Amino acid sequence: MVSGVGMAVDLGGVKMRNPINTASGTFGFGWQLEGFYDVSTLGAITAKGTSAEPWPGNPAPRLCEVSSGIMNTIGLANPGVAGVIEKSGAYLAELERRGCRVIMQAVGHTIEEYRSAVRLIEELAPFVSGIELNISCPNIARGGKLVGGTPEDAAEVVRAVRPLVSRPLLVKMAPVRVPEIARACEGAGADALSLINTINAMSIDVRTRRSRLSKPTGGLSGPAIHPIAVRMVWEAAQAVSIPINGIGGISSGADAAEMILAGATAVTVGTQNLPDPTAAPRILGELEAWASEQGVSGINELVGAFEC
Amino acid sequence: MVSGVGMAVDLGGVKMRNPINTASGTFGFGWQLEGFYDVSTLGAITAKGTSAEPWPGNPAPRLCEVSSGIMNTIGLANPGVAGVIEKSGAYLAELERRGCRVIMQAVGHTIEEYRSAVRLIEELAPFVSGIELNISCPNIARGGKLVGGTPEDAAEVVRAVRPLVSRPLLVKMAPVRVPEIARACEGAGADALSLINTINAMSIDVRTRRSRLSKPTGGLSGPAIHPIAVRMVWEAAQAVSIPINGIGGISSGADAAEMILAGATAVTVGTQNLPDPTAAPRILGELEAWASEQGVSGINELVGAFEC
Amino acid sequence: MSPRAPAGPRGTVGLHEFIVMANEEVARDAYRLEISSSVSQGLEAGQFINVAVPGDASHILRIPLSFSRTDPANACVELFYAIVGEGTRRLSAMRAGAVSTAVGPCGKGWRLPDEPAARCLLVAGGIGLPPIFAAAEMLARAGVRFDAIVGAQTEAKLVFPLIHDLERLVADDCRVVVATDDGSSGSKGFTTTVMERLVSEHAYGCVYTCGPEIMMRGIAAIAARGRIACQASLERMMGCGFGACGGCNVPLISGGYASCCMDGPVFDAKAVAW
Amino acid sequence: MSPRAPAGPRGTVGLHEFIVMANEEVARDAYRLEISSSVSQGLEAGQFINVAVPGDASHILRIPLSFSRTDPANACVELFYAIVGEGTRRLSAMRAGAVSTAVGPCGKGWRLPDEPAARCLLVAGGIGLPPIFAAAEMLARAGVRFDAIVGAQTEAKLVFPLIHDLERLVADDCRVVVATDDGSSGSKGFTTTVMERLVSEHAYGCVYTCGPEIMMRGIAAIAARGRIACQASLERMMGCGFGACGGCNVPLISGGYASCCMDGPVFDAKAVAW
Ligand SMILES: Cc1cc2nc3c(=O)[nH]c(=O)nc-3n(C[C@H](O)[C@H](O)[C@H](O)COP(=O)(O)OP(=O)(O)OC[C@H]3O[C@@H](n4cnc5c(N)ncnc54)[C@H](O)[C@@H]3O)c2cc1C
Ligand SMILES: Cc1cc2nc3c(=O)[nH]c(=O)nc-3n(C[C@H](O)[C@H](O)[C@H](O)COP(=O)(O)OP(=O)(O)OC[C@H]3O[C@@H](n4cnc5c(N)ncnc54)[C@H](O)[C@@H]3O)c2cc1C
Ligand SMILES: Cc1cc2nc3c(=O)[nH]c(=O)nc-3n(C[C@H](O)[C@H](O)[C@H](O)COP(=O)(O)O)c2cc1C
Ligand SMILES: Cc1cc2nc3c(=O)[nH]c(=O)nc-3n(C[C@H](O)[C@H](O)[C@H](O)COP(=O)(O)O)c2cc1C
Ligand code: FES
Ligand code: FES
Repeated sequence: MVSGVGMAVDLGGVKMRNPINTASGTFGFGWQLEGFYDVSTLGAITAKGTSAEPWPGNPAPRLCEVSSGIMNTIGLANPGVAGVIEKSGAYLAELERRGCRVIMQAVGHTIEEYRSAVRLIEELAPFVSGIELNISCPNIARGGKLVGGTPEDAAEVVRAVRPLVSRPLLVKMAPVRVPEIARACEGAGADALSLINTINAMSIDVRTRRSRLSKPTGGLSGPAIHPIAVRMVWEAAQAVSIPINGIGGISSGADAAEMILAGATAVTVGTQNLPDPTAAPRILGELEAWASEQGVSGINELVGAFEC
Repeated sequence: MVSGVGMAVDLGGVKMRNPINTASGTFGFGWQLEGFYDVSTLGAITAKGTSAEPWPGNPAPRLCEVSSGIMNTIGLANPGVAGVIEKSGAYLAELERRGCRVIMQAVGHTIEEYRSAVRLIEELAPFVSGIELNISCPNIARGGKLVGGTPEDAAEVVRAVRPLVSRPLLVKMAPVRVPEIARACEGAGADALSLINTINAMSIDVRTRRSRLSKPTGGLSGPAIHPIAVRMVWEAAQAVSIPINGIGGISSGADAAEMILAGATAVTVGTQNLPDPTAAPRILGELEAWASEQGVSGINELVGAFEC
Repeated sequence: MSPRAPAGPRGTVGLHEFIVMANEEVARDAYRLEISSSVSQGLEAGQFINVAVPGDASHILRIPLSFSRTDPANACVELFYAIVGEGTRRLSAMRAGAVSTAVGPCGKGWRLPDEPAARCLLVAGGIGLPPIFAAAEMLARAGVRFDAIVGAQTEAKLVFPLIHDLERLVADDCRVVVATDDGSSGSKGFTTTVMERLVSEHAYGCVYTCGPEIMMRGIAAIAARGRIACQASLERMMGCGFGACGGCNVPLISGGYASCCMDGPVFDAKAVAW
Repeated sequence: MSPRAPAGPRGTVGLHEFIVMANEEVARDAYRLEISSSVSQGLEAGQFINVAVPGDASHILRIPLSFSRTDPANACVELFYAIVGEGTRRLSAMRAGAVSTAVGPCGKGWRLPDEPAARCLLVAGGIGLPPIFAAAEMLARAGVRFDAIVGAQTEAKLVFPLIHDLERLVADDCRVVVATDDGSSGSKGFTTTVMERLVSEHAYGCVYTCGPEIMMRGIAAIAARGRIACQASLERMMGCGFGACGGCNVPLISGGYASCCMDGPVFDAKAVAW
């Protein structure tokens, strides 16, 4: 690249040409963005959370706007692993060949569902570079509490899928009890941690007294959560020695740089993709310019280079 | 009032003429705002967190701006209970006489410091209507962890001060593990819960690689945190039967109304006071107009009236 | 073949700069916006574009807008919008010469009726008129005859410039019926009432409708009872407008959901679980 | 007596509407802003106002600005500001006729020198010039003589309109020395170098300074060495500007902190722990 800064990073075995990844659920399965730019220029993409069987997701309205953010209650709507691979498998395999790492994300409501999803991904999508376990799903067996809401529960699900995964295993954490849960996931065999997922939040239409979403609460994302996400990435980076995939409100190269300084090896663009579909390559360019200004020869030198 | 809606509320024994309170640390000791409007028209004010002995607080910079919010690391700078009473005691006593409830806030680094602060407030400020315990301070004995960061720790400090407090005791919670800690505080004798305090966050100047504050992290407040705060108030209201004082990113009557629908008895304006010093009375007016549109005879009827 | 970017018959969704050519109030809280942009090239009747309104970084989403007319030769698109909130209010403050971007062409638009010989019925409610106008032009171009019903709450909200142009598009034996809830212009009452009368007079081949969802549900029900085909252009909060977020779900009779921005906004009304 | 609202000698801090009368670039990235507002009534030299820039709800804080001149009779205030970030960039886009609000008068301003007979020295760096101009007017009005040093990085950043007016305020035997870091105008080098020369030529009664903190530290050190009184106008990020938030702390030699918005922005330089 022009700047001469080496941008390649290794996210727990996922070898990315640059640190830019896209967030699960905000980037479809990649091909939706090909009309805007060459998606293969990114380091990686993370596919929408996928379950063993199709999930319909929640009724409308699934989105609302709040100050510097959006809230969603998509409910992990997805056509199941087989459905995803049928429609998008060929594109995703081709994207891997084009040099962009593909990370599939597994979701479930029970440990058994996670295991099934992971098994199917291993079987039907052998081309992917990594599997991300989204442990922010509601746990049916525990009355809808987060699957990974406590260190113990998080460790349990990671341990249960680890033997089934033959490639790098990322764990996508909920934004709760970060250092403890990060350590628990590392101990249970995660190769990298992705954080943060959306923050549970609530928005009420005060005229009707009802939620502005079809559920009482939804997940907050976008610039509003960025300073919280940076803090959590910093906490996680301090707590574990596996690499961190920094996510949360990244809308500029400076936002991405903050994540890297706080300890993220890769940085993941989410909500910003929606209103700003060329955000990811723009942020990549801005990030590279910053690294060059910082006078480093490789972006890796800046990981965790925050000076307290 | 013109609308005919009864606006008086009882916040765990603090009898407020209306639900509008102002947040500790964003309203000085009240008199700073008298140039803008008659502060006694508010339901209550909460004074800046006050320790037994003076605390200098943190070096500059103590503030920075982020998307739809600010971050602070004031570090609870205050002149100690005696210093506060010397300078502002007469004003606060007079404000009580003018019909506005005064809540003093006690802070400490150890349980003993909390007890000293509360004792001094009881002694030197007998006129106040309530004492709020801010349990989001760093606990020196536990390496700077939050005094009230776990249910056990929160219960311990509340239990320790409860016998010393002869008036309504509010507990101001950190935005972590809300339902558990709310229940713990109720069990330990709190008369009302105030939430949320700022959310720990981080903002890095990527040119210098340093924090934009004098500490690595600071507290995020303002509109960015409002949807998170509403969710937490809702969770707390579900978990306990004592009244809730809803705080977090309130900048309009609609924001205040969301808090009330989610279960708050009183609503507290914080960051918005800073750029918008007439925010509190404006929000009171907007809230009353909303209550009137909702056709209730008392604002109390709307507390928790969110329809799932 | 594996899917690439979402593509309409004429073009792939992309990001296009635009420049505001005109932006003026044409009815109470309703504006006519004319933009110059390359997005004009690919737009099919019933598709939409997703418009960024610069200035306030606390509002991050774009505003999806249908269009009434395009003039690809002159790179022009005409849109009409109602002020309903912050975003549309700020849009109304954009002056001629202001620049921004639009994502588009988005979604799937109107389809020609299966039986081109039969007369069609167009039903617009409120600010649903622009895409109905685009349908009218499409039908007129294809030589399909149609009546149209244009409803609004009150006369002040009727977008007369567009209604007059619509009147010019209808065949001699066809007509445009205006209805207002309060009777201040045209016949008093809802568009559904007018439709009940018209379907009793004519055998329509297809109904095209856009307006408040509650109105479209009524229109779809009347069409279903009369076994008339019905296409409806739906609205949803949209995160992206190009199939990336799953935010714009429309419930289907067959179970599950379709995507408003990819499978719609125009749906076969009988497939929708209203 | 118990404290009420923070009050300067002439007025209590309050919220005032203003209307932009003029807002034009006068040097590279530096603007002259003239507003019409009742806040003009109470302003003392060295105080500041806290200005809201409407439009972008994602930026919530006001912008504190010192002023150069007020004309209470005509309700006018003149300010100068540099574009350094988003807020000042958006401020520069406000056109004549635009309205907003200002909190003020804020803080404590310049004090007259203890010995009015002695000559004073004014030292401005960059956009620190406006309050130094206000100090100059205050001194001139009191019949105090003064020299002035005006520094900037480069000629393009010198606010010449204000420098010319400043030249008119100095007594016949006094002068205004311009210094630029790159020597493109006036003498080459820092204001501190010029000050070293001037203090060796004259016995000053008091130094008034405003500019980058690092410059003021140097100025204060030279003044201290020469046992000259020194007042410095400090800047801090400000949450409120009226003593409510504790955000604007200035470390004191005596330990602890003062409040920039209440005890300052003008401080006795030797009380500050630079
Ligand atoms: C495919 C499509 C085409 C559209 N075409 C037009 C058009 O041609 N002219 C026109 O005036 N409007 C059209 N709309 C609606 C328009 O997008 C919304 O009115 C606009 O986004 C509201 O933005 P706001 O910021 O002003 O309102 P907000 O303050 O965000 O919301 C105000 C109200 O509008 C609702 N709303 C917000 N966004 C949408 C949305 N995307 N769809 C439906 N309701 C929404 C909110 O729930 C709320 O009740 C269309 C919507 C879609 C999905
Ligand atoms: C009492 C006082 C009087 C002032 N008078 C003037 C004046 O007359 N003319 C003028 O041009 N500027 C003045 N300033 C500085 C001015 O307030 C800031 O430049 C402005 O607030 C920056 O806003 P922004 O949104 O453009 O920059 P941001 O994007 O917020 O920040 C850009 C840079 O400016 C710094 N900054 C932001 N706010 C302040 C602040 N309040 N004080 C100091 N640095 C800040 C930030 O740390 C950052 O480095 C004064 C400041 C104070 C405290
Ligand atoms: C519409 C939408 C859908 C999402 N779906 C998923 C998902 O399927 N799996 C997941 O782990 N996270 C999901 N997320 C969370 C994002 O991946 C990301 O963690 C979060 O939005 C924070 O990043 P951001 O602020 O950059 O968006 C979704 C977010 C949004 C906005
Ligand atoms: C500058 C500043 C100082 C604060 N000081 C205190 C404090 O002393 N004690 C406390 O409990 N909370 C303090 N807070 C937190 C507020 O009281 C409030 O809980 C928080 O800011 C969330 O509300 P908001 O978003 O409306 O500001 C402070 C907040 C700010 C912005
Ligand atoms: S709006 Fe994002 S998928 Fe339709
Ligand atoms: S800026 Fe708030 S106290 Fe000074």
